[in-house]
Amino acid sequence: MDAILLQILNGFDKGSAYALIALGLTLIFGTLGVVNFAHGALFMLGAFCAVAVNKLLSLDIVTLSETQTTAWGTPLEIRTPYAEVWFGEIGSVLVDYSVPLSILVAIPVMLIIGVVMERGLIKHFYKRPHAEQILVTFGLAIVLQEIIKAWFGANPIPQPAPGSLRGMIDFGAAVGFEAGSVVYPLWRLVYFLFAFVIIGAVFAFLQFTTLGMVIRAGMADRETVGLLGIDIDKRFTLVFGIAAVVAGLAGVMYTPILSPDYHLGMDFLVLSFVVVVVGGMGSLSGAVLAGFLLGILQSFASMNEIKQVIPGIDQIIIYLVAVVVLLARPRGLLGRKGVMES
Amino acid sequence: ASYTNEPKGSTVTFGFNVPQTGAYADEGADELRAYELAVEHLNGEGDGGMMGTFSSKALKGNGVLGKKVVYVTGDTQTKSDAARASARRMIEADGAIMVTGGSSSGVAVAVQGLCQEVGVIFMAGLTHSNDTTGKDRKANGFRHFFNAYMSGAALAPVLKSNYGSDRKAYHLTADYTWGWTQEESIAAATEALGWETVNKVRTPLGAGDFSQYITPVLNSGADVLILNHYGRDMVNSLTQAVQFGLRDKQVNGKNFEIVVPLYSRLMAQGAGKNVNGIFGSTNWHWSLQDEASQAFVKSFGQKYGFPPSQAAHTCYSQAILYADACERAGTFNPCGVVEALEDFEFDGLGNGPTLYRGADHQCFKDVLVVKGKENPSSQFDLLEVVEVVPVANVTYAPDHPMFAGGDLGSCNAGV
Amino acid sequence: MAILSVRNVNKNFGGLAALADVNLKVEEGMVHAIIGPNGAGKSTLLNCFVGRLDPDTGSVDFDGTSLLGLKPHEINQAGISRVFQTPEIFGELTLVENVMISAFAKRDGAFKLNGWREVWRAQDIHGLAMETLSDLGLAGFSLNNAGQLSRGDKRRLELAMCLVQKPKLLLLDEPTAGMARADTNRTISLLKEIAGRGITMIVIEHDMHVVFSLADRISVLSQGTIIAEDLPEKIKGNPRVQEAYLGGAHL
Amino acid sequence: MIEKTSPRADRILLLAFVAAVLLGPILLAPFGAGYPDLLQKFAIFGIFAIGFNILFGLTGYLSFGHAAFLGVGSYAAVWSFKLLSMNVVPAVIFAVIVAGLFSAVIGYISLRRSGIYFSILTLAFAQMSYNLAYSVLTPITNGETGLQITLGDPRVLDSVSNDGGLPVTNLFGLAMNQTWETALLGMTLHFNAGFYFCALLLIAAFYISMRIFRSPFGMMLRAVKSNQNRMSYTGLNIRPYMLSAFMISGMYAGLAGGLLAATDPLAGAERMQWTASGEVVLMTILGGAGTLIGPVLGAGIIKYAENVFSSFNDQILAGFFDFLPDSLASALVWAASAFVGDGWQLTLGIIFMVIVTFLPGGLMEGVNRIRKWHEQRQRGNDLSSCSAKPAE
Amino acid sequence: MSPSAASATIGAKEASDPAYVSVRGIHAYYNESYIVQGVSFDIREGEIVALLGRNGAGKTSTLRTLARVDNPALRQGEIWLDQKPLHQMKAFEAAQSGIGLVPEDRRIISGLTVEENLQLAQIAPPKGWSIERVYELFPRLAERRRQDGVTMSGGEQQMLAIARALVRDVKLLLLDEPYEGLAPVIVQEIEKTLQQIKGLSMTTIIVEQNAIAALNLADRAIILDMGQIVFDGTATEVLENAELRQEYLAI
Ligand SMILES: Nc1ncnc2c1ncn2[C@@H]1O[C@H](COP(=O)(O)OP(=O)(O)OP(=O)(O)O)[C@@H](O)[C@H]1O
Ligand SMILES: Nc1ncnc2c1ncn2[C@@H]1O[C@H](COP(=O)(O)OP(=O)(O)OP(=O)(O)O)[C@@H](O)[C@H]1O
Ligand SMILES: CC(C)C[C@H](N)C(=O)O
Ligand SMILES: [Mg+2]
Ligand SMILES: [Mg+2]
Repeated sequence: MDAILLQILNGFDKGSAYALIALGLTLIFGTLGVVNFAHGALFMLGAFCAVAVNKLLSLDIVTLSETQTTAWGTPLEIRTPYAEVWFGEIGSVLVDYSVPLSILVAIPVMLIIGVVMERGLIKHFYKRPHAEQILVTFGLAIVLQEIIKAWFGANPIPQPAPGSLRGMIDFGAAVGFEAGSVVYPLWRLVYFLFAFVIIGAVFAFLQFTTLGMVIRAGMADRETVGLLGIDIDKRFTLVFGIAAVVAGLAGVMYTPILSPDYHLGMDFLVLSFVVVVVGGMGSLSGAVLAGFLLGILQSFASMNEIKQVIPGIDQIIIYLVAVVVLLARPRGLLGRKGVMES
Repeated sequence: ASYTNEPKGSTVTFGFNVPQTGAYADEGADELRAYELAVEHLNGEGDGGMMGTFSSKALKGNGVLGKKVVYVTGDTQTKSDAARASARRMIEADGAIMVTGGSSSGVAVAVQGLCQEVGVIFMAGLTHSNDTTGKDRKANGFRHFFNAYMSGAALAPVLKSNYGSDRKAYHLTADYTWGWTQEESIAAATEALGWETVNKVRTPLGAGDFSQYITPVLNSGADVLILNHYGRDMVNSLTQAVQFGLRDKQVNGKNFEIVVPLYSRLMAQGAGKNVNGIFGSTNWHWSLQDEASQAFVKSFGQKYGFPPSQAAHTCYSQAILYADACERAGTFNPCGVVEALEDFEFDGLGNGPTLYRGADHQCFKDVLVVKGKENPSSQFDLLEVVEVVPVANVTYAPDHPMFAGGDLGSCNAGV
Repeated sequence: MAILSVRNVNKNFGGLAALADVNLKVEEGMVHAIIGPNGAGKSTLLNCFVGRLDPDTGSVDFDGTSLLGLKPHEINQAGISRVFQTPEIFGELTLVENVMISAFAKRDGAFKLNGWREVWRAQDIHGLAMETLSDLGLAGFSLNNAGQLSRGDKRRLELAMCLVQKPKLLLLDEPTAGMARADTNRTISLLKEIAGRGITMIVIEHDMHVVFSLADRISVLSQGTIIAEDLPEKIKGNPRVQEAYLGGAHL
Repeated sequence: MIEKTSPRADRILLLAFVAAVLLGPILLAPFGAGYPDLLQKFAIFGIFAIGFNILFGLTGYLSFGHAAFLGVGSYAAVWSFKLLSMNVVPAVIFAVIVAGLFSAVIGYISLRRSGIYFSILTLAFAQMSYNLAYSVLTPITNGETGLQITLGDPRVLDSVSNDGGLPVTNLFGLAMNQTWETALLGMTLHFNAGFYFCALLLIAAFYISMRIFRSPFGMMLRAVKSNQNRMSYTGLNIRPYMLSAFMISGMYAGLAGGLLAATDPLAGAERMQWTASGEVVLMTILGGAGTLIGPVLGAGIIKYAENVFSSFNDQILAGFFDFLPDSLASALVWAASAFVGDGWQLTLGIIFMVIVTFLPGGLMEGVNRIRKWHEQRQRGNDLSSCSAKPAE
Repeated sequence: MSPSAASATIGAKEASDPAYVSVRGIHAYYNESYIVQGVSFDIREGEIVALLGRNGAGKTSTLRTLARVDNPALRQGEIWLDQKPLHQMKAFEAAQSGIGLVPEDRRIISGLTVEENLQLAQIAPPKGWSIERVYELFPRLAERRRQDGVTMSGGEQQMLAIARALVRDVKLLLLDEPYEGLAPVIVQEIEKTLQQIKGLSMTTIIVEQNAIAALNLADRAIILDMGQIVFDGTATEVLENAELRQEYLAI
């Protein structure tokens, strides 16, 4: 029982990540109709915002040691972080909290990246065939990825969660289990809550504002919306910016769970498309639902009891579920008619 | 020509086939640095590095057999197909006389097979699977790096002395060839100590988040977690295992422990503080104090400003060993080289006296057991060597069951 | 003999009864017009004949066999062709290709793995297509992409695609909507000529000039039910029709 | 004239294609691409892309799982080498048949949906195949390492006993790795048996695709892309048309996979990964989806970048800039090295973006523009005397 | 050049007041096909102009050019509306400056209900009638307010398309075949509505195949052929000129 509860928690956690990525993607893909193969790269860029902030905060003052030398004979470099030199105690707290602090940096940075990307490139591709959108965004993803690789290398770069959020909490005791039977890392619960807040905020923004309606209309027929006096381009840019921010924040907060490297985005890319499509094109709630569904099923499929019955099921469960859902429901879980069906 | 790509002019071409993209790109970059250094030394430039300490004195610093060494490079992408395509380019278009490098066993086996077919020598880079010199061994292929069996054999006594002989181990294993041989080797070695294996769970390659595999460990009754992962998988599974509090746990009245059978410094860097106090094995480490290792670190450090990784070390050694074999054989003919390398005994390349065993083309030398360092003095100083396990303890018979089923065949000189 | 007979057809959309107990018999060789106010259910009824919609209850028989449950292509192969209210054509293909596809479908059936002999070798089909196009005054554009046509021309192209199949029953949903007067007149004479060849037609039209020039019989649909069915002259005089539909329009 | 293209233009195109392919080893040598492995890859991926284009270019159905058929073809061929004979003919036939059957099954299911839903279904099947091939199916696929021939294989039809070396693939005795080399203008030309085997099949594949494009069947496929609704009301059953197209392109992929194994007897699981499926999509779009030649060009560019750009290292770059003063040369080497060697993917990414941004419709669009411009200039010259009267 | 200056140089056609709408030599292309070939005309405030011509004459293209949509592309010429240079604007800016196009294929937005379609039209300024007032004019729409706009019958969609223009405060209304596909009663209703609008003296260009109906409404008629103006005069002039009617309108 506790094993199952733990897997449910794992599922929610994975689901939060999938849902957040899919949420951003579905804004661009399910709503604007652009097949954005650079979405994974946006997630990756978000993660590297955290890396960069951490790097900046722990920038060192280098002094050369007079006594010690390196193994190859040059004087040893002694490094002390600026933050500590300047702010002392507070400095090291800043370094410790670099991941959550990065959110403040990631929001404007990702917004700018999103807007620049849309204005500079994507804008010209709304009316182009999906295939060409794939080519250009895939090209962009590779370029972004290679730039990150050139700066930060190919190796994963660890980003610890703040010390106070690093521990475990006894989740089982809270829900009436034996104390100590279901303990769960605090940061993962933080991630789950964070996802919840972001998803709620995006929903509120798009569902309860007329902007949502305008966006939907613009996607169905840009020209007519323009004829009604609405500057749809501006709104599309905004949506793109929001999507980039959502992807970026998902990336920032994920770094303590998964040490980021330049390839991180590609690993999530295919998965996020699957999530969006299983959720149903054009449906935000579908994407979120599918994210959690796939997360939970994936966790369960990895249990030894199940793997023993069906070997390898944990490796294909996502795709298997995708096939079953798409065959049973032509438009995914909550898809709208006519979106990207031809 | 009497053999494939027989060098006709004043130069001889080596093929350096390393991962330049994908998860192991950093390893690949380090391998390439080492190769470039080796070429310098072979051609008599620079300080000569380990050529000075190497027990064979056949190399004269004027290239190989009087021909200047030049090289071509390629990207394996850590994919068998791409690695073979790249190797074929070197052989067919660039006239490479040998191919070396790589950073995964799959690639090593695939490229080794190719080299056997076309008749050039393959000097493996990073490859740790038993199969490379086991069931997939080839006459034209040679491995300097150690293997999974050796990791197990070297680690077991250290684990026993630190963690006792009454332990319950839980394995998480990367679900592909290398992972399986690693799991088999370490399980056998620990079971021989009296440890019990609670469970062996396969995880998909590149799973990213391993939480769904880690939570079952929590209440499984196991008190040791063995991570048969490498590279990114290892970085992630280790980080997450620590995150799930495994290291703070008490099970069966003992401290819960984590073991990573195969370590590398680059991985340790990726896992950060999480490696503190965790045991594993490695082929070589730059903090070794023997004369050869010191010479290599000095040479490499001066050129690049940081110490070499084990990947760099093994690749450098392979290049030197190959050149030396040619020199001693007096020919680049692969069959001559094979003969010169088989059962070749040498010293002065960093792991003490070493044998290139003729029966399977595997090097036998001391293996290092290392531990994540508590208080690193620099970003490179992440592992400390706790024990240098003598070669005798890790040697096995060529027909050991974990290596059985292979056949070197005969050397192929092509054409 | 009735070639098409519709009995007790009902169709609901949510709470809306789009068709309520519709009965209709279309005699072979006749031009049968269906008129009625917007939203009366005319297109819905037509959709029930061609497999686009399945009626909730009732039956639709064509030439003695039931059409219910058949797929659109099977219904077409049975001899029913249709012109849509908003033109449906192959926009990226040339006009002549549009018509040839239709002709191939007639000759080769619903599927033929005809992947080796080039299209240009099928001179007979090509000739037929060109003939039909010139019948409709489109021959001059035969190599243009159909998507670039003006709307009136698209509709004529669609008509050509139906006619080339020489269907037993031709369903026309507002065939002259958006056509210039001259073309409307030409289309009327063309359709008359087709009717003369014995092709049965069901025509939905709001243009009374067209309806009364063509129809042998008229059914009037209003709010999902047939409120009148009779000869054209009788319909003109029917007060219910006057009120529900014509509203005193000059004919 | 029925179509905008004339039979004569097609014949010229075909002849030019044949000539270019057969002279490949000579034409490509100056670009450093004239060695057997890359020539074979051009031909093989050309076949793959041509087949993909029959599905995607004509019907607009974007399969994101075509690599699965390539992989299955490779496995089938290697198994044929292991069990039957090292002769490439049975291997290739076997590969095509197995891939055809596999695509029939996947196509039958996936074609129940269209648009993005179809793409994801094909992707899901291919990823399942890949993941299983990598792990659970190792007894059949030999996992990560890939399926290779070994000395211990049964090979029931091959009486040839081997002398300890691995046997080589052959066409009734003609070894696929047989290469004749000659020197021309300081370049070495490689005429390789394996390449010519692939090249003949490439030409056949091209010719078949040309016939399909021009046939009523091809026209029906374009109709599917244009308006499915109209199509079914015209009496045409879309499913069998789509399934045939899907299977044909699956068999092309199987042929390509079989040839990969025939020229280099190894079948790796990563051949089935989504990145491999994505690659053929990129090849087709880059060259120009729906054009006859485009996909072959696209395949060429991507394979060229992968194999040649990646091989440039500082040593080679320094050679290029030799003639410049030292400081300038080393600055250029530094700048250029970001785009080649381990930066080759950066170059590829930039190529993708530039081509698709400036040449919607892919490379063939560029070719067409050049041709149009040329024609206009010529017409301008011809008609300069009499007043031009544009035809209506 | 200011509009007054423009018309001043053209001559003394509209002697005293500057034209409210002034179209000066517009040329528009679909890619390379040259469709609108130098069309110029002026319209006074409150005037209703019927734009007539055969299928493919370029009527729709002219209206679309005035509304500044991307296709066809305006390559040359000027369009002034109430002193504002529409030729320098994008479609949405032109719409905000008072252009309202009711397109021939209605362009109801799928996925949005009837009411949402109307709300959408009210988002950008300038705001016109209230939605309630529109519902009074078209009770049919009120009934269907929650229905997905595109599932409505053809006639209902046409009403919605006109309604969408009415909820905006349109200075120049462009109607592309507003009667097409409508039952005679509805045509009469819409004619009535348009007469009302005429009473509000809203400037209007109406394209209609039913030339008689259009001319009943219009003050003036322009006839297009092959993308050029072949006639510009009063409605009565057209009705009286049999030759003109025969040649271009077939009535
Ligand atoms: N899919 C649907 N969902 C809900 N209501 C529908 C649907 N299709 C049609 N209706 C409604 O059914 C009624 C009949 O529509 P239909 O299209 O058959 O009318 P019609 O007689 O052809 O009208 P018109 O002459 O204007 O084309 C209309 O009120 C329409 O709104
Ligand atoms: N998208 C397009 N691309 C290319 N040509 C087009 C396009 N749309 C229309 N045309 C061409 O432009 C010309 C004028 O078309 P337009 O639609 O303006 O005519 P119209 O007068 O409105 O005709 P109708 O009465 O049939 O609606 C026609 O010859 C048509 O073929
Ligand atoms: C890089 C190696 C040391 C480990 C690698 N995974 C292998 O297969 O051998
Ligand atoms: Mg209708
Ligand atoms: Mg028009």
